[in-house]
Amino acid sequence: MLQDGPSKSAHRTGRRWRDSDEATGLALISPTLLYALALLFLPVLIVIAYSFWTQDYLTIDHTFTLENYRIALTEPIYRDLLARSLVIALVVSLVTVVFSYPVAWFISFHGGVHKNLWLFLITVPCWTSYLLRVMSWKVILGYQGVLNTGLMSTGIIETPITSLLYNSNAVVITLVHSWAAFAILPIFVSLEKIDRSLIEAAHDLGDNKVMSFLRVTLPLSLPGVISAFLIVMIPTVGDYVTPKLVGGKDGVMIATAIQAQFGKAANWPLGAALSVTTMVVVSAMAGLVVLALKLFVRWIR
Amino acid sequence: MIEIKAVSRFYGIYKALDSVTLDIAAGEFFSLLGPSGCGKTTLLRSIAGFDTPTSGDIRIDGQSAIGVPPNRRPTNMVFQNYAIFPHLNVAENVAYGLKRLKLDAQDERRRVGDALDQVRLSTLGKRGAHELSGGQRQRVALARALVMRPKVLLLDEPLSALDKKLREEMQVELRSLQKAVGITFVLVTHDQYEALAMSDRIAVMFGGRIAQVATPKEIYQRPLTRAVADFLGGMNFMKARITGETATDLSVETQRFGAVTLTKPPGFTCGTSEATIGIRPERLRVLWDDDTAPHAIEGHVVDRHYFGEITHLIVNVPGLDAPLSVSETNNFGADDIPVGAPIRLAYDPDALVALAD
Amino acid sequence: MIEIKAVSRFYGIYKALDSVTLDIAAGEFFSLLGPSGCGKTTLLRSIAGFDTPTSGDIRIDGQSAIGVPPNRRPTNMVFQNYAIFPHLNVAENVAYGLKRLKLDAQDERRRVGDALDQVRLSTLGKRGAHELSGGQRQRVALARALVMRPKVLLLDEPLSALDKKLREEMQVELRSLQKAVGITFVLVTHDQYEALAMSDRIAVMFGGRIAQVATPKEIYQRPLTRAVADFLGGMNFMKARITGETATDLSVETQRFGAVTLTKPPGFTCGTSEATIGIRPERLRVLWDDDTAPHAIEGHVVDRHYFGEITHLIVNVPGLDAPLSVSETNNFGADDIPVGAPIRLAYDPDALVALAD
Amino acid sequence: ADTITVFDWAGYEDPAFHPAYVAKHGTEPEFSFFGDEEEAFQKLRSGFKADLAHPCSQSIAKWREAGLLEPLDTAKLTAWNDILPGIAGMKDLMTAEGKAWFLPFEWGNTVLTYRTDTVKPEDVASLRAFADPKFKDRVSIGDNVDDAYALASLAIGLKDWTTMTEAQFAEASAFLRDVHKNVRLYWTDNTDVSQAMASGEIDLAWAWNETVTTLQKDGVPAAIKKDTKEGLSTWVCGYVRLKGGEGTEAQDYDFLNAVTDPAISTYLVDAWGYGHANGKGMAAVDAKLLAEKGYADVDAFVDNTLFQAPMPTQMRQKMIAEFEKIKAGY
Amino acid sequence: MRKSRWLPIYVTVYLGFLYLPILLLPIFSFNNAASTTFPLAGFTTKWYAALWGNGAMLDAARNSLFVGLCVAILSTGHAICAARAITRYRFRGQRAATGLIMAPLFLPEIIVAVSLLMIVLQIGIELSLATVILGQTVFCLPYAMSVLISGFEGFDRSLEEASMDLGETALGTFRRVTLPVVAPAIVSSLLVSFTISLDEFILAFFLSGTEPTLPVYIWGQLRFAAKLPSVLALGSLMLVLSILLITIAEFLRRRSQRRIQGRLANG
Ligand SMILES: Nc1ncnc2c1ncn2[C@@H]1O[C@H](COP(=O)(O)OP(=O)(O)OP(=O)(O)O)[C@@H](O)[C@H]1O
Ligand SMILES: Nc1ncnc2c1ncn2[C@@H]1O[C@H](COP(=O)(O)OP(=O)(O)OP(=O)(O)O)[C@@H](O)[C@H]1O
Ligand SMILES: [Mg+2]
Ligand SMILES: [Mg+2]
Repeated sequence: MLQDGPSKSAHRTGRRWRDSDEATGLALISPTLLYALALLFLPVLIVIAYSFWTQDYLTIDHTFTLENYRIALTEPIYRDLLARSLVIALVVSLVTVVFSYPVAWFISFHGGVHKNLWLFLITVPCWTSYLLRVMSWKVILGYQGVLNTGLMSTGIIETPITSLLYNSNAVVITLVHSWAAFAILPIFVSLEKIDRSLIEAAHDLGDNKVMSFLRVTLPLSLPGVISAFLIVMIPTVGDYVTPKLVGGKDGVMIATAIQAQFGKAANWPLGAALSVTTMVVVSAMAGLVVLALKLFVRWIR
Repeated sequence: MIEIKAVSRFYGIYKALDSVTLDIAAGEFFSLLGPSGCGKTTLLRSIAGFDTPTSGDIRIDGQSAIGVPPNRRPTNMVFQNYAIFPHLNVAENVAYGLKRLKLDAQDERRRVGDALDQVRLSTLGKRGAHELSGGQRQRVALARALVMRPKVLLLDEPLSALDKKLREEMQVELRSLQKAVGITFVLVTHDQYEALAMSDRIAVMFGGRIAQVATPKEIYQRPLTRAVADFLGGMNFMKARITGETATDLSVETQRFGAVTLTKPPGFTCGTSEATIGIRPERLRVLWDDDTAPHAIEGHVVDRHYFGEITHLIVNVPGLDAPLSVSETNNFGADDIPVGAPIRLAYDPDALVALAD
Repeated sequence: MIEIKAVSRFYGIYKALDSVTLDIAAGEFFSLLGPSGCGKTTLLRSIAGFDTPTSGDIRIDGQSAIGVPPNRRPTNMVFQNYAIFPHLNVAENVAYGLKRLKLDAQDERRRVGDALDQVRLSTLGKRGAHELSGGQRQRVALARALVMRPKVLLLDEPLSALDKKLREEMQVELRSLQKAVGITFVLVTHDQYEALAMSDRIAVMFGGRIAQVATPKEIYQRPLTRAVADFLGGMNFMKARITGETATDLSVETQRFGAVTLTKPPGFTCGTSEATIGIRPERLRVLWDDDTAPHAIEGHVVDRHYFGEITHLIVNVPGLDAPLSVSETNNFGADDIPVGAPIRLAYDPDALVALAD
Repeated sequence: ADTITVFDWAGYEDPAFHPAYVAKHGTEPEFSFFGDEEEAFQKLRSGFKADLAHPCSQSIAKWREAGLLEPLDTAKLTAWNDILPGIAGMKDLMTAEGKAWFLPFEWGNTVLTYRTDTVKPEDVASLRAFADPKFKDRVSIGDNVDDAYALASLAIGLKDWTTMTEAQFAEASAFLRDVHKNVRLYWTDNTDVSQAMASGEIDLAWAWNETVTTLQKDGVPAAIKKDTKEGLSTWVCGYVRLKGGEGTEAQDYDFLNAVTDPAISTYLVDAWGYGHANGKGMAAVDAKLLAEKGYADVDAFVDNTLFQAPMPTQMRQKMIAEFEKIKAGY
Repeated sequence: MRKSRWLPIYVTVYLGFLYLPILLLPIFSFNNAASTTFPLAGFTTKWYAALWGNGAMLDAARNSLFVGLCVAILSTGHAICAARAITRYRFRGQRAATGLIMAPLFLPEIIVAVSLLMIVLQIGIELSLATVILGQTVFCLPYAMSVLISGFEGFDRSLEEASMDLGETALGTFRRVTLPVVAPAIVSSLLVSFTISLDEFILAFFLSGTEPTLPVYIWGQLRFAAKLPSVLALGSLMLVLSILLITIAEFLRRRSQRRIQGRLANG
């Protein structure tokens, strides 16, 4: 993958390979890469290897088998869980990105000299323990929670709404809340780089605010949107704590199942196979989302 | 078409525009001229709607434009820094504004093609924005505005990155476009020749204020102030003693150009005993060998600058405070006159102008 | 000082530089002239080290510079797009390169102050990079390079955003700086006058190739090809029948300018029966009333363009393929000759040149 | 090392649990914390070294079979013989394969807990109430397989789950599926369930006895029902010695003896709401306090309880797999 | 750009959404009941007193802050190099390298944790906060990378060229031009990594020895409902502390700015 040696183009220009783009790039990335390689090579290997083995209670059988993948792919429970996880992850990331974008926009365009202050303001809520935030949401969304009490005292509802907590809605709300900062930051970063005169030029050519946003600002901030999407979506698929805490009966997601296999159920191979399957499906979906975003942006212009 | 009324613009305490008042007629080719940093771009941006004046009013087509967003103004602008969309190629950049008009594809393609032809870029339609040279970028910016056929076209130094030949072609193109379609042009330029050659009227600005608004010929031949005269081409200045003064005229006695009567510029401080008068270098003509002229002065060449088409001679005339600058086409051999040679210069007394300070 | 040897640069299959060979002497003021997109910036970037030629060699001070990073070359560059550091103010931008020299604070401040003075920005030292007008940015870029006093200064259209007066001041400044410190200048410009006025030598480029390298006067008066002649100011072209041909000379018979013998330009295709000859508009002089001249032709005015200092007359001469363009200073009243009036033009047969295609 | 490392639940580093140890050695032992036994198990299996650990009854077998444990020398344990008889009677818990492995420390009950303002005691006379459609969406049971199958076993009338047959397993699972229809949430920890109950989210829970203590203290109208037809369940946690610990054996035993000292009992019951495994200690605790905390007649409940004794691993694995499915709605 | 009327309103509502759950923490931390329900049971400061007595939890909080800071700096530092290499240079294996660095985003955390623990123990490193930092850094890399890649993408290269041209070395250019210009991305990356580390549990659990981080400790505490209020008190304290810190930082920034401006006015 990373063999060195002079490249063809370097020969032609007569430059030493040491000075080439390739060498500089490799030199720059190598500390990080070596670090990741040292620490991540084994995990990756383990996941892949385990997924082809079998386990009986405490002992691992090292004969190659595809049985785990058969189970992972055909058992309706895993299929449904995967589907549910993907839907939730998609909804969460979509909602997070859509609702966070204006805030990122606001900070970048109207933040003035206080931009860093704003960024801190956005992330401070995440600095209290995650468990406490979840607990707070339970207090807010609960049967006699802040929301229900509020609504009842204003007379909008008679009896407490029970569909607020312990279902997918609660999972989505809690996740959106905890990932908000992670969506705002990359979008903010890419908005910061946009040359403001480009937006002026778009206005000048007849676009109203919405159109100039769709045709100039959005395409130019796409890298940020994409990274926000991925940062939110991928970990969400792998999250098992939030669903467990606020998801109630619906709270089982694929990650819960994977976690159980690595934990109590003590079936690492099945867990590994489920992980690999999930990984592939999630990557594919992430790719699709990125593609869809790019197509959308292309189509709009 | 465009009325600018006492518009001021502060950046903090810095006054970029200082109560500017201007009327630009529909279909007029209007140029803004002035030194770097005098507020030209600021004024243009105020007209386009990107900048809101701190005070004053801007009316377009009789309606106040304050508060009207740029996209609802009948203006299009060519930005000084081009503002090419980096995510679009050349043709897409040019087609940007058209997309909203929902033309059919063929129509749109034709208009984009025409605009690219006008700026001589028809072969580069598929180039990415970052694969262009400086001049090519500028032409894309120009095409992008031209293709919109706006009522008012605001051009912020649209040709500054082009070589003279191409610039002249573009000037002709712009001029003919304007005549054909009747667009109002407001051109910011730092190139006097461009302004003189293309404009119906020119406004000269200094430090956020308008110094003079007039037709090219008038502003060139009858500049009101020393600064305007100096800014628009060279001018030989000298002091003259005032011998008589009426409401409109000024009789002065000069060191070498005799006694003349000149039009008094508005803004001239009355009651002073001295006036500044000036004569353009090209209004001084070298007298060869036996040539004679009714009005002539003598001196000798102290320096010489070659400019291809013309040569500038710096001539020391005894009795004058400063050497005279003379511009002469190179048809006789002005470029060969040796430094130090004696020289005789003919002039027309009508070429002298009195200037306010 | 700088030897450019058969340098080519491809962008994909597009040839931005096509085996360019040039020698630039130490202390020389060298200009690159050419139409937009001809490869000037690319060549300059190759010298500075930002772009590696696809083939060929660049030697600076006798050493091959291929592979030497820009910071280890004795060159400094003024970028066409300025490249002002957005996070630094004006003074910090200018001081950027000095920081590495570890001067004492006072020395540094003095040098920065001097450079800002040179570009007339001494009052704006504390301004942020985004609070500048276009011309001010350009001057910051210039000051940032000047302050370094490099051996070689590469200037990519360094004065394009400045008005004429300021540009001329800057030209004088650059010129005197060069004389005082002995810097080698390589200037890219699209302004012929600038190139003619300032340069020791000029290279004219077309489409990635060098068309001619010569002193300003030579290149203006003896252009080798039609393209060079056309690019550097106007030229009246006409066909002439070849009546005799030696190794160096060409005898031709023209329609209206009689039979003349001209120097044969290198690259002239031998053995053809027709040659292109040309005469500059300013080498044609209007004959007034009773004036006479040994060589004259007659025609009538079909158009007139006013340029302040000079007027261009377009004169139709029967028997010529195209009307002649005549440039005349406005001292006699060329700007008042009515369109349609008959006119007589004097010329000097020496002003005619033969051109390769 | 001059001190031992105890791999423990967070909170158990409480110095009041081992005053004797500190008195003798002058320093606190080192603590390393876990929040979940399964993760603790994985960490130990990966090679993490500590001297003592604090698992609960259900994990013992697994830990032992994985070879993580060091047998105990009962002679060095002062309280070994004072362990409450009910706990000491659990099969395969303290001793197995003829060796001692586990020294119980604290225990509690999992018991039907309900809100007295919305639920009448007669409605919950049987544990089958958990599956009663009347309580749809008003029920919570623990998100842990032991408590869940303890409930199910009791509901189908089985008190000793180590003898569970296939048919009984199927019946128990079916019961849990019925319960699942009623479940609003599977609680993960005590905080979870007490908050849900306090906020009126649920009316009925299969919860630890400390839950109701917390709730009553806050004035929430909640009660436990120990005398359901089927009874309740008892769980127990305690200390084991780990292989490869770097502390000295003497220190290990000093710590073990310190935590099972009868003097600890009152503090454990009062401040933490758990029962102490030392029978003598419990007997010495003020009766009023015991009653207040729900440990009134320590001996009486033994008859009506399902002890969460270690069960054959195969059955347990099946339960785990089945419970995962049940929770997911399958 | 004129301000729209709706945007500030929206941002306010959004901030409300972000802060609503957080503001409940201080409220309940003074509530005289163990369960977090309305109506409130009365005012008390006993939870704070209890917290004060809970040295282990305070230690855990301190450990978490330390780990968070180190992880933020380390992973951002690493990610700066990597993101720069990926956006600026083309080299073979680029995709594979990116994939590997991004892998923790996709891998089940427990596997990463278990295998890291095995590696660490194999090498014979003592488990400590350092090992936690080691592990969390690799875990935070993908997040830092995504933020920084969007920061480095489309960076105006001529700025770096100008710097090189003025004699600055590649490294100096990076420090004096590139970093300041992408400062927003760096700040964001630091914030993201810090935040992730602060809540990360599995790696922190597996890789810590006898010094737990806050999540490890709190997860264990939640077994006891009665301990919750102390955790709430701690959460509130941390909230107050971070807001205090930011206020001080902002105050200092303004003062130094005023001083600079003062100098300008004098000089
Ligand atoms: N990255 C690139 N990819 C493809 N073509 C390019 C790229 N950069 C420049 N070119 C092309 O190379 C040619 C030479 O560009 P260069 O910038 O050297 O022109 P120039 O002479 O400086 O023109 P100008 O006077 O307009 O600045 C142009 O036609 C340009 O379109
Ligand atoms: N954002 C700003 N903050 C402070 N001063 C500014 C700002 N923008 C422009 N200026 C100043 O306002 C004055 C007018 O700027 P403007 O851009 O209108 O000049 P200009 O006439 O277009 O000059 P040029 O010919 O150099 O482009 C300049 O002195 C400039 O420094
Ligand atoms: Mg401007
Ligand atoms: Mg260029």
